[in-house]
Amino acid sequence: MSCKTRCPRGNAPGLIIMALRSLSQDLGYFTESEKGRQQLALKRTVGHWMITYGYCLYLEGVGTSMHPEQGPVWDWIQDNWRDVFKKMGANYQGDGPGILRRIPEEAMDEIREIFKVTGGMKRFENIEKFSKKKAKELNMKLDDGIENEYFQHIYKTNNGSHTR
Amino acid sequence: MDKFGFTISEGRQIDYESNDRRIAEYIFDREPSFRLCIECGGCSATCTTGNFTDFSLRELNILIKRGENEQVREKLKKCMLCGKCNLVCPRGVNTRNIVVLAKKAFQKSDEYAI
Amino acid sequence: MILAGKKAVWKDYQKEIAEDKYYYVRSCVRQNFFPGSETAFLKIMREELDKDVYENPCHTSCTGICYHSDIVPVETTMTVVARQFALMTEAGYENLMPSCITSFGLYTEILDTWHHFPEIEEKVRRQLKKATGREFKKPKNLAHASDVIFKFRKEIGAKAKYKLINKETGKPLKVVDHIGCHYAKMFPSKGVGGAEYPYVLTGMIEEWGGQIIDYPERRHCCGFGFRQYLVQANRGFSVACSKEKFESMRPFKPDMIITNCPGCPMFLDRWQYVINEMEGKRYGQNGEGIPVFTYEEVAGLVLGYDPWELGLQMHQTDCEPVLNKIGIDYSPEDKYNLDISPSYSKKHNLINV
Amino acid sequence: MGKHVVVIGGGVAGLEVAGQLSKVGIQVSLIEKDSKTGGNLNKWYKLFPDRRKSSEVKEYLNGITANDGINLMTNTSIEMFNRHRDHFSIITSGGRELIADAIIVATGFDLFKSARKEEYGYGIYDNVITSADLEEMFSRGEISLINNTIPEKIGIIHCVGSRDEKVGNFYCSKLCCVTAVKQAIEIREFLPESKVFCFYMDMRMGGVFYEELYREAQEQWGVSFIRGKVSEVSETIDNQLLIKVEDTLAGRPLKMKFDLLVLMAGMEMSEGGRKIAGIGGLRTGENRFFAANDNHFGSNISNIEGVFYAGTCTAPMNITETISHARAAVIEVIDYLKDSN
Repeated sequence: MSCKTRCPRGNAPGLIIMALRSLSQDLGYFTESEKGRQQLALKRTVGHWMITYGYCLYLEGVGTSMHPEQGPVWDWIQDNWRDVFKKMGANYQGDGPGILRRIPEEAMDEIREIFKVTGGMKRFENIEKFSKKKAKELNMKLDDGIENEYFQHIYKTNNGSHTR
Repeated sequence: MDKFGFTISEGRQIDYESNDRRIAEYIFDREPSFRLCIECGGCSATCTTGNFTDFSLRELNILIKRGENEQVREKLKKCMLCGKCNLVCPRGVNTRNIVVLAKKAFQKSDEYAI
Repeated sequence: MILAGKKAVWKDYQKEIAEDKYYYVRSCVRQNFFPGSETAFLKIMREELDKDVYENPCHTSCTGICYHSDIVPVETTMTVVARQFALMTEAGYENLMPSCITSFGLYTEILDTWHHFPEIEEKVRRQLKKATGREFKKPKNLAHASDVIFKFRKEIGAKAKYKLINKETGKPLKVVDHIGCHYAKMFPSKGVGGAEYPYVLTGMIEEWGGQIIDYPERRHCCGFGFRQYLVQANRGFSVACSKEKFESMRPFKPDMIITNCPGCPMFLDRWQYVINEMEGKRYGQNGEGIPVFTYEEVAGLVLGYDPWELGLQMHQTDCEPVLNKIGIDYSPEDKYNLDISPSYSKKHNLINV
Repeated sequence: MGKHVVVIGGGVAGLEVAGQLSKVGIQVSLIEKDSKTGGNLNKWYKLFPDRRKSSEVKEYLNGITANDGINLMTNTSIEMFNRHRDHFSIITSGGRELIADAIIVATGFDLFKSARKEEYGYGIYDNVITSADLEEMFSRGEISLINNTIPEKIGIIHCVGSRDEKVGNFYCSKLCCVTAVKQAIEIREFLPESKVFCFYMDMRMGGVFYEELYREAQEQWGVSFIRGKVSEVSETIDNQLLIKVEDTLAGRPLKMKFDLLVLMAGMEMSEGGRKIAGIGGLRTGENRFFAANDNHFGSNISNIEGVFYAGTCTAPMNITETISHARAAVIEVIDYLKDSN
């Protein structure tokens, strides 16, 4: 969002891009581009964690296979997740306040209800629907989760022509 | 690319200080009118090659001044030297001669020879 | 560099920060990568500064990362944020204090949008009512957690056991401050010191004895960019941003980096590891990396907390160079010791969680 | 005619008005807040488009005002003025009351305070100066950096404080482009080894001989022009100034280092003018300059009968336009005084 600070005519190009991306997902055009197809990767990671746990990131079990750049210390954290977080004063999956607490089910119901009422769920369904259509077109397997061919393809492919 | 699944992207910034501007100096010395260019695009508008390829004489002039020699060397090859651009230039720059001189300049240094 | 010029700019951006009675909302990134920082933050606020900080267990993420990844429509985010306000109103608090910079930017942006388009606020009120039956009042004061630590930097400095000073040379540590993009870049008046020369971290460092470095790429983004990192194919762009910063700060020989956003310390820390692995390049002095800290970690160190309770062992780039320069007495052999029995912490008579 | 007119502001417009009024026998009181007249002209060394010395214009203005028909009151400002049926009563900062038949406001302009454009680092980084600072260096006869060395690479940044919503000035102040070209030539003249780069959004060279000056700057002096609005300036470890800009015509971001940066600050309504507007209830436009009664045939007439405007207090103008505008104000005043008796 550095563009907003600089525009002498008061525009925010970043917001325009966000509006266009929203539109392209609602209309299903996003699967036509390499970057657009990646929306499924986001929906099935941060999107999934949000409506399941109430956190955008819920990283126990998300190791260096998907994120090798996190480095060896992250492997140690993953291997000792509960003890590390207890040492850090977390209330991991516990009731009441605290770090990475378990958010009560009725709170999560409210969140999911908000997603339904405001079109959040609709967009998730859109992303899945058009991705499945594109996967069939590219005849790549796409079933749930992240281990399938289409997901790994969009997660890893970069045609290298983006920085002329 | 191997271990982490990506390569570090290169910046697209023109680093003015580290570019080599001998080609530009060579042209400025032999075609002073080159200084008059106001990058208005009249030449590239009328340019025949520009109509069929991504060649733009206006952009080429700028890349020469900035010392982006790699790109200049590639783009130079597309110019047919027909000289239509000279007729259009509102500042009377001998644009055709700039391309001729640039080609000559590149021939001189073996490292850049076309 | 003429410091008076910067001081004049800082004077223009005085920001109102609540005195007490804060409603704390946690950060997804900080909870996953720097849990020790949030624990230390609450310990400083409640025990050192004896402030009332309330945390409602039913509060959730503000959906910031999903919103900025464009997978969640803006109205969904606005309604979730409205629910956060509702929980705050219900708990009887008015001073919202987010721990995450992206949240702070999002709350600011939403309040500003509602200010200019009241009809959107009305629509969100209806949607929240329909979805959850809740009502809400807008926060009277919105300040980021780093604003609050900035506000009480003198009180913390007064209790300091250590200063950010090199023990041998007696000279102040040279510190690079990195401010999260969503802190002031979208709304300069909402950041202490404005968007060009933010003062929120500089104020802390000056108060605790360090010296701030102004290097050309200071304002450059750390590279998180949400989609640029979350999807492996784009990470080359993300690491390139941090690399741009490291190349630019290297000549200034910084001793450490301090940040106020939860994402930046993780990236500035991990990308040093990746660049070294891929290009064999180190940006610190004598072959080390540049240690990266959250402002809570720095406050904790200054107050004498045990580095391993602060969570410094969770960093990929070793922080020991700074601990040794300041002269903090810590036990290197306990770095990966996960024992939290009282005897362990009594041995260090420091923070016991 | 035995009439008495008070002229507020002793700059180019004020002096011209006073001189012309005294020529036709009208008694003038010229109020100037500084210790001497000349206003912004005093700060300028040479003038575009022909780079004549500003002292020559000063001599002309002193010449036409060197007569006893003008009561010059320096170090004086206006505290209050109000309109009665057939005259104005004006209270000066010295506490004196003046009775006048008409008032001509010629409060001129202030340069935009470049420190407000924080990202350019004026007043924060050592070698970032404004066009006014550069003119002072010209008049002192030396261009040097803070550490007294001679700069080799000099950057000139256009549109500082103009055409910029972020600082609340939407308008173009018209004259910074030609000033930049003039100063670029003067730098090249002073420092033959120097390299000068101008960063512009549009080269607005609309006045007489301006385009010719632009051409001369390129052809004879080798000044480079790069189209792009500089986004920020920062200081490198060896005290050079690094700028970030997009070379929009090459479509690529550009990083360049300079020894000296000159900011072309735009013209704004002067502080004195704003004060007078407040005291007298004079209407100002969205650009905060005095709002003329009519854009085509009423540019000297204010919203209060008997109060007239002259010069850059109504809009950015060069000296030629300022003097013409001042003469037009005198005709309006004479016309007005003729009707009222």
